[in-house]
Amino acid sequence: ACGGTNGTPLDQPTDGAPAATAAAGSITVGSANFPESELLMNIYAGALQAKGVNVTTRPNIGSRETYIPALKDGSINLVPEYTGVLMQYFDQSATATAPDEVYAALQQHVPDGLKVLAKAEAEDKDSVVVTRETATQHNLKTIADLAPVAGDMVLGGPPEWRTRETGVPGLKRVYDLTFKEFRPLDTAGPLTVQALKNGQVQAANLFTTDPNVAANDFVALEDPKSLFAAQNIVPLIAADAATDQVTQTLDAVSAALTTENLAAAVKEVVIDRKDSAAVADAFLTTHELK
Amino acid sequence: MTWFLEHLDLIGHYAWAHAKLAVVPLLVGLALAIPIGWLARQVPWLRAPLVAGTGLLYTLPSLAVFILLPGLIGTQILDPLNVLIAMTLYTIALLVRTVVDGLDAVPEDVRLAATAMGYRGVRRFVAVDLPLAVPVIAAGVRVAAVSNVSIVSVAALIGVQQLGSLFTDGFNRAFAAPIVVGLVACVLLALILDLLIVVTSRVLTPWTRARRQPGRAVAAGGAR
Amino acid sequence: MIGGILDWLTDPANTADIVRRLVEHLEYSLLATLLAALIAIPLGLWIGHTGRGAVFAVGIAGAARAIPSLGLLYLFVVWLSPLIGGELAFYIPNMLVLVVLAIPPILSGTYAGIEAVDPAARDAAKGMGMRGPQVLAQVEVPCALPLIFSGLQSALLQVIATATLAATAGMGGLGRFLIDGLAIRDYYQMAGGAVLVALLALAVDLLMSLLKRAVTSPGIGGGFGGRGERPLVSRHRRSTPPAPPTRLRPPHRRRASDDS
Amino acid sequence: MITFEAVTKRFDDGTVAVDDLSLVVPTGRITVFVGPSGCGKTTTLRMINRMIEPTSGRILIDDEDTASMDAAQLRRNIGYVIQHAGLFPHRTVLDNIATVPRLLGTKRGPAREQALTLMERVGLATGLANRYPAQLSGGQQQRVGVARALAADPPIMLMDEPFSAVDPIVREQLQAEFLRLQDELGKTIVFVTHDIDEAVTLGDQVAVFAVGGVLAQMDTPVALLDNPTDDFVADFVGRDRGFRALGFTSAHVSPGRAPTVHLGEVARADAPWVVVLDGDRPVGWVEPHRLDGPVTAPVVHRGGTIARVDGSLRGQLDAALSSPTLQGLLVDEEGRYAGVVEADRVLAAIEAANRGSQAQDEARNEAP
Amino acid sequence: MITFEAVTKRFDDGTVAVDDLSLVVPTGRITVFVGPSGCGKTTTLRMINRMIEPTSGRILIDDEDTASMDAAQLRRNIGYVIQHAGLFPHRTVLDNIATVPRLLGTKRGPAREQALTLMERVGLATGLANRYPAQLSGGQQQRVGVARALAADPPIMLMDEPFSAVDPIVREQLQAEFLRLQDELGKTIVFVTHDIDEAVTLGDQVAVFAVGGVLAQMDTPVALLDNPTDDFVADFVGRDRGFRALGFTSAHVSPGRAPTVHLGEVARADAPWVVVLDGDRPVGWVEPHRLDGPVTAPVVHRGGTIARVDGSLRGQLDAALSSPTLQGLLVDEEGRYAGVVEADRVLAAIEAANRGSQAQDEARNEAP
Ligand SMILES: Nc1ncnc2c1ncn2[C@@H]1O[C@H](COP(=O)(O)OP(=O)(O)OP(=O)(O)O)[C@@H](O)[C@H]1O
Ligand SMILES: Nc1ncnc2c1ncn2[C@@H]1O[C@H](COP(=O)(O)OP(=O)(O)OP(=O)(O)O)[C@@H](O)[C@H]1O
Ligand SMILES: [Mg+2]
Ligand SMILES: [Mg+2]
Repeated sequence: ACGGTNGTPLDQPTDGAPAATAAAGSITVGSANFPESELLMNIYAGALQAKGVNVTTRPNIGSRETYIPALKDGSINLVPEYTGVLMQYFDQSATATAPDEVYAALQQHVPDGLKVLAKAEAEDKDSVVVTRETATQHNLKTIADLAPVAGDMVLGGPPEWRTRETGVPGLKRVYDLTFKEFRPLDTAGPLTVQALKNGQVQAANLFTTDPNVAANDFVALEDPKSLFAAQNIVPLIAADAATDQVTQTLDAVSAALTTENLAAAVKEVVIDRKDSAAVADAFLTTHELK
Repeated sequence: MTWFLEHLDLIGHYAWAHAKLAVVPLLVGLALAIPIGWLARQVPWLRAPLVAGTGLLYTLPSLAVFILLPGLIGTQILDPLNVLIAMTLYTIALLVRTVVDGLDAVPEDVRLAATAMGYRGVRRFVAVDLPLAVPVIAAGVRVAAVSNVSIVSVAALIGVQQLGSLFTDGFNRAFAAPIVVGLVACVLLALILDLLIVVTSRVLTPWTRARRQPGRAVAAGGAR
Repeated sequence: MIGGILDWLTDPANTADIVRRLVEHLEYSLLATLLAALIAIPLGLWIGHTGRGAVFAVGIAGAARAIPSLGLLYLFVVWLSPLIGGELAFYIPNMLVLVVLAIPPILSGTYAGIEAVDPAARDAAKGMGMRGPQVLAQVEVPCALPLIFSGLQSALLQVIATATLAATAGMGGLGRFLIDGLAIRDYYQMAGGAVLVALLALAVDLLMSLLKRAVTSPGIGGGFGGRGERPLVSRHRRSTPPAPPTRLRPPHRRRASDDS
Repeated sequence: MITFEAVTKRFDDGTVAVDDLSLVVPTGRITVFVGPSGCGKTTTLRMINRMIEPTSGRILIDDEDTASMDAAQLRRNIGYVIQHAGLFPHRTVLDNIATVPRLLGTKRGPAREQALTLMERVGLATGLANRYPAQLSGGQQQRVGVARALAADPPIMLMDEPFSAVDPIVREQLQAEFLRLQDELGKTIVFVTHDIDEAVTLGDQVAVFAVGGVLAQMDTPVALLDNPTDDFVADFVGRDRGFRALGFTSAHVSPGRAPTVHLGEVARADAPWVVVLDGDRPVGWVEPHRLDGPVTAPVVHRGGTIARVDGSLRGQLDAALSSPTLQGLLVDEEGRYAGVVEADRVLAAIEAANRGSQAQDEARNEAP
Repeated sequence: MITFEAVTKRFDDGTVAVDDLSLVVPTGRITVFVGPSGCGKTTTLRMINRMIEPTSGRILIDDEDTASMDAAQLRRNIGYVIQHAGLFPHRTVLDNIATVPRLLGTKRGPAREQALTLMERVGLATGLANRYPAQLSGGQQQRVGVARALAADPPIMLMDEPFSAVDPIVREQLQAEFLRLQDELGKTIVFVTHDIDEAVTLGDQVAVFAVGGVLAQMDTPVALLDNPTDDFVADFVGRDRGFRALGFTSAHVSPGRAPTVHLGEVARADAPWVVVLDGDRPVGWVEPHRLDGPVTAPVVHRGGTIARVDGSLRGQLDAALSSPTLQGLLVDEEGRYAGVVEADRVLAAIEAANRGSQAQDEARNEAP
């Protein structure tokens, strides 16, 4: 939750009503409660601000189940999202997995008043991760390999995984995995990393861009049945906030985002502990978005 | 330390936001607790429910209150008003009891003397009861202020920005520096508030410091 | 809203979970309060009895109250969890936070209780040849029990309300319902969890009150009203109470929690 | 004039604190209510300013029923002083005293000036004006209490054990000042005490209450001591009442003469006891035959109390009894030596006084 | 015997509470410390059981320096009673009293039995045994305090204004009981009060302290009233001391006769005043010439106090003075009517007593 010294205004409304609707040239960008989302929020915010839009940020709102209603009731107008999970959020039965199919399905299911803009090439998928030791011991490469051992394993993940399609229920349906227990932790944050290291959980949900995976020599299991659909970064925006200028700006950002440059930026924030806003700013400068 | 120095601006903004979220409800809560406390003393059968009932409010987890409030009162989900209202409720929860205790502590013979002199109703309350209850009420307000500073930080979990945001930020990155800074800032803020309240209450109650001139003998001698 | 909460609370599918979380919650709360009492009561007794270190104790207790539990919890998780490992990695930080939370009320309750003992009784005890520890054990502690208990009670209530935070650090307890409910925006689960916390606090408060009454001498406090000159047997109600204490002690009342 | 007409007070819990009380409190006089604890003195007093409402009966002030007046207005016109003074701890002495005038609408400035005058009147140094009550001694607090009650110059003053919280010496001072003040002001005063000594010292008339709120006797102090109506009252006015009653009879003895000596001089050796004077004031007695040289302070026998030549028989008898020669030392108003009086002469005066009062009694009894 | 040898106490803040005090408290007697507030009475008392340590000087108990004893042991052998009794609110009356025996190792059962005996001894109904202090009246609490201090049968008792918190009537009772108890027990008692009346009533000897912790005079009560050494003491023992001093002289008057009548009978009409008897007890006087029929209670003149025929001159003089005839009513130990005494006969007895004591003085003075 670090606003930068430039780019991201800090006059976060604590004493008045938030911008209820995006008045011309003003927009509130929110983020979920993990660093990558916040970074993307800062990137969006910085880019928009460079174009003269009056931007307010609302980092760390929580999970999708919280910020989507916030988007609907006008507390925020824009939030960075992931195509796959968002599609499943709006349509439990969605089955598309390939990036473009997912994006198309998503566009179809986005409720009235909201819309998604152009997706980025950059992807950050959910993944099921185990320690190198566990992987070697049980010879695990894919999620499917977990089937014989899942009954002895505790799965760790964000609380919403207990009920979310791309969580415990999906793992059961798609891979027929029944874990001994599901342990709610945080959204791919330090608790999850820590719990995995400690052996409190044997498998956990982390993101593919998470620098901790490499840092701790974890193994991200492959997802052959594409439970976790394509997860391209995409701006989810309130329809009335999506002016041409905003749309063009965000499209430009999406065009610049790749999995690699996003992962590198996230690493700078999480591992090198740079400020999210500063990293966003550098990203925008590098890609000539400001 | 370097992190601290590099983020002075941010910390300042957070501290200000935090202070507002803690202090505004404190004042509003106090303003509401005084009439409620008065009522609790005035109507004997209301006393137990009011004191115990408001006390029970306090055991409601703040996170739940922050989130459930919009559903109950129809505010927007991320509206800081939710936090302000929740904090006001907590303040009332603490202060009603204090106000009642403070009014209880007003010496009966003073109250009596006031009545006998022809004070009545609200005027007596304002001129006699309330000022005399100030020391006890101030003690309660100190507790409430410190407690508010602490509780407000929980609002970071629902994205309301204040010093508590340093906790979530640090935690998300397993980064101790912001957390430590946040903790220190919270404690300092609490101490400053505490000091302000102490000073205010001292200014309001000059008589509590007025003690007999040294020795009983002097005072007794003065009587002759 | 109420109906939804009731449904959630009474749904048989949730029963096992609710019981488990309740038990966990109680376990955290009782253990933390016990640990805090082991530290704070002896310290409070010593301070109250000797009169030494009172300023220090009041200062520490005040400062400790100002520390937000959420931040402290996160700090402990970030600092300590990597050093501990195993199941305790989250347990210990949680416990530490709750202990830090519980110490101030117990400490000040104990200290104030001892300090409030009628100086005449203490004087009489000394005058009849009791030595320091005897005065403490036979007079000061029994007389201070109501306030010591109030301290414990208030600590326990704060801890119960605050133990919900354990869930944000990967532990169980009733806070799970809040955090999990929040994550999936299940208001009924959240509200149900909050109600459970309040009910637990209420029940524990009641139990503690009963326990307090059971262990304190009927001669003290509530029983017969004030002490001293007034013959209470004669039911002669005087209209003027005794002169108020000249020094107003900060009120010593229940404070349920700093955080929740 | 305050009139109680068959007033009864029964509290909610059934306690009858005052039972069918009828009495008249005369204007401009001090009426003292006295009686054992719980006999309803305070309740009776408070019914006057309607801090307590009677269950039945009427209370009239100058023939107007108090029940028909506005309670707060009524109270503003009645001064009320209680045991611990009931001062407002949060106001300075001056503001305490100015309370009722301010309530009645007097401006701050004049109210304070008036308060200053009152401070002097009740014997308080004006230097204390800006102190808080906690900074005063008990006696000073009581004086503030009295001043505060006097501030609106109310015709009626109610005083509920106002002097009972101070020590005996200060108490005597306060009583003396109170009487002096009343001489000046002539208020209608109802004074509650449970001390019979205080009652007979202060009261123009004394009402003795028995437990249960019953008026046992109402009379002048002399009559009360002389002739209690029943055992309860007799018991209550207590032992020493013969002696105490002498306090109300002035002496008509002419001082006798005794040999004197001044401090520093040598006493005549022909008398067994000689009065020692310091200037014109008597100090005590010496026995010349035991002395070698001049009279010095340490050898003086100080057993004797000293009485006013125009004082009460009580003082003179005590002076005589406490003197080694059974001769009491007498002084004039300025404290100058006036002579001596023998115990038997005081006794004769007492007898004479007794006869006189009986003759009066007789006259009174035979008149109708 | 408790001996103070040049004892001084200077508190940390520089207050000298006791200044170079030397005095002897005799064994088996009551020694009263009296003096104005803040004169160091309490400090002196508390130095005896070492609740306060002297700055300089020594305090010896039976010639053993207290400084060399173990403080707690010392205290267990000294009973200590304080103003508000200082009872333990959490213990029943019985357990309060049993405290010291329990400390000394007595088993619970015997300690309680002994406590019950003590309760009776100090005049407490044993039915109160299981009450808590808060359920007792002030007077009862004081009795418990005394019983508790007596429990270990300590040879020495220290009592610091033990009766000052109760009202005057209860106080007189407590004093009487206390004297009766002391007659039985013969403890060495140091008793602090600021009430000179209490001091002369209770003390075998009275030590008057002046502010600054200086011993102004130490003497028997009679000597103190008769002959205060200086103005401070004279002032302190106060007015009425002539009368008060009579309290120490027993009467040697033989009762005179007066006409009597029983309640319900018709009085002889030839006397102006007739003594009214109720059975064998005197009630008061009537004037037969004012009565039409038999004597009934309401017509009796009760002005007179009643004195014991073997009582003090004070009682007899008061009886005489308070009687309408200046004849005091006398009764024997059982309260039966014994005769009357005229005021002048009491006066003569006083004179005789005075001469006697002067003769004694003389004898004492000439002896060496
Ligand atoms: N509010 C009340 N409710 C019930 N009983 C009361 C109340 N106030 C006084 N009493 C009772 O009425 C009786 C008279 O009380 P009151 O205070 O008038 O006595 P008092 O003569 O002033 O006694 P004291 O000398 O102790 O002041 C007592 O028995 C008392 O207990
Ligand atoms: N602990 C103390 N420190 C400083 N001064 C003290 C202390 N205790 C007593 N004094 C002072 O010593 C003097 C004597 O006090 P002490 O209590 O012995 O008086 P007292 O004669 O018992 O008075 P009282 O009749 O009011 O009880 C007083 O001036 C008092 O203020
Ligand atoms: Mg009264
Ligand atoms: Mg004392």
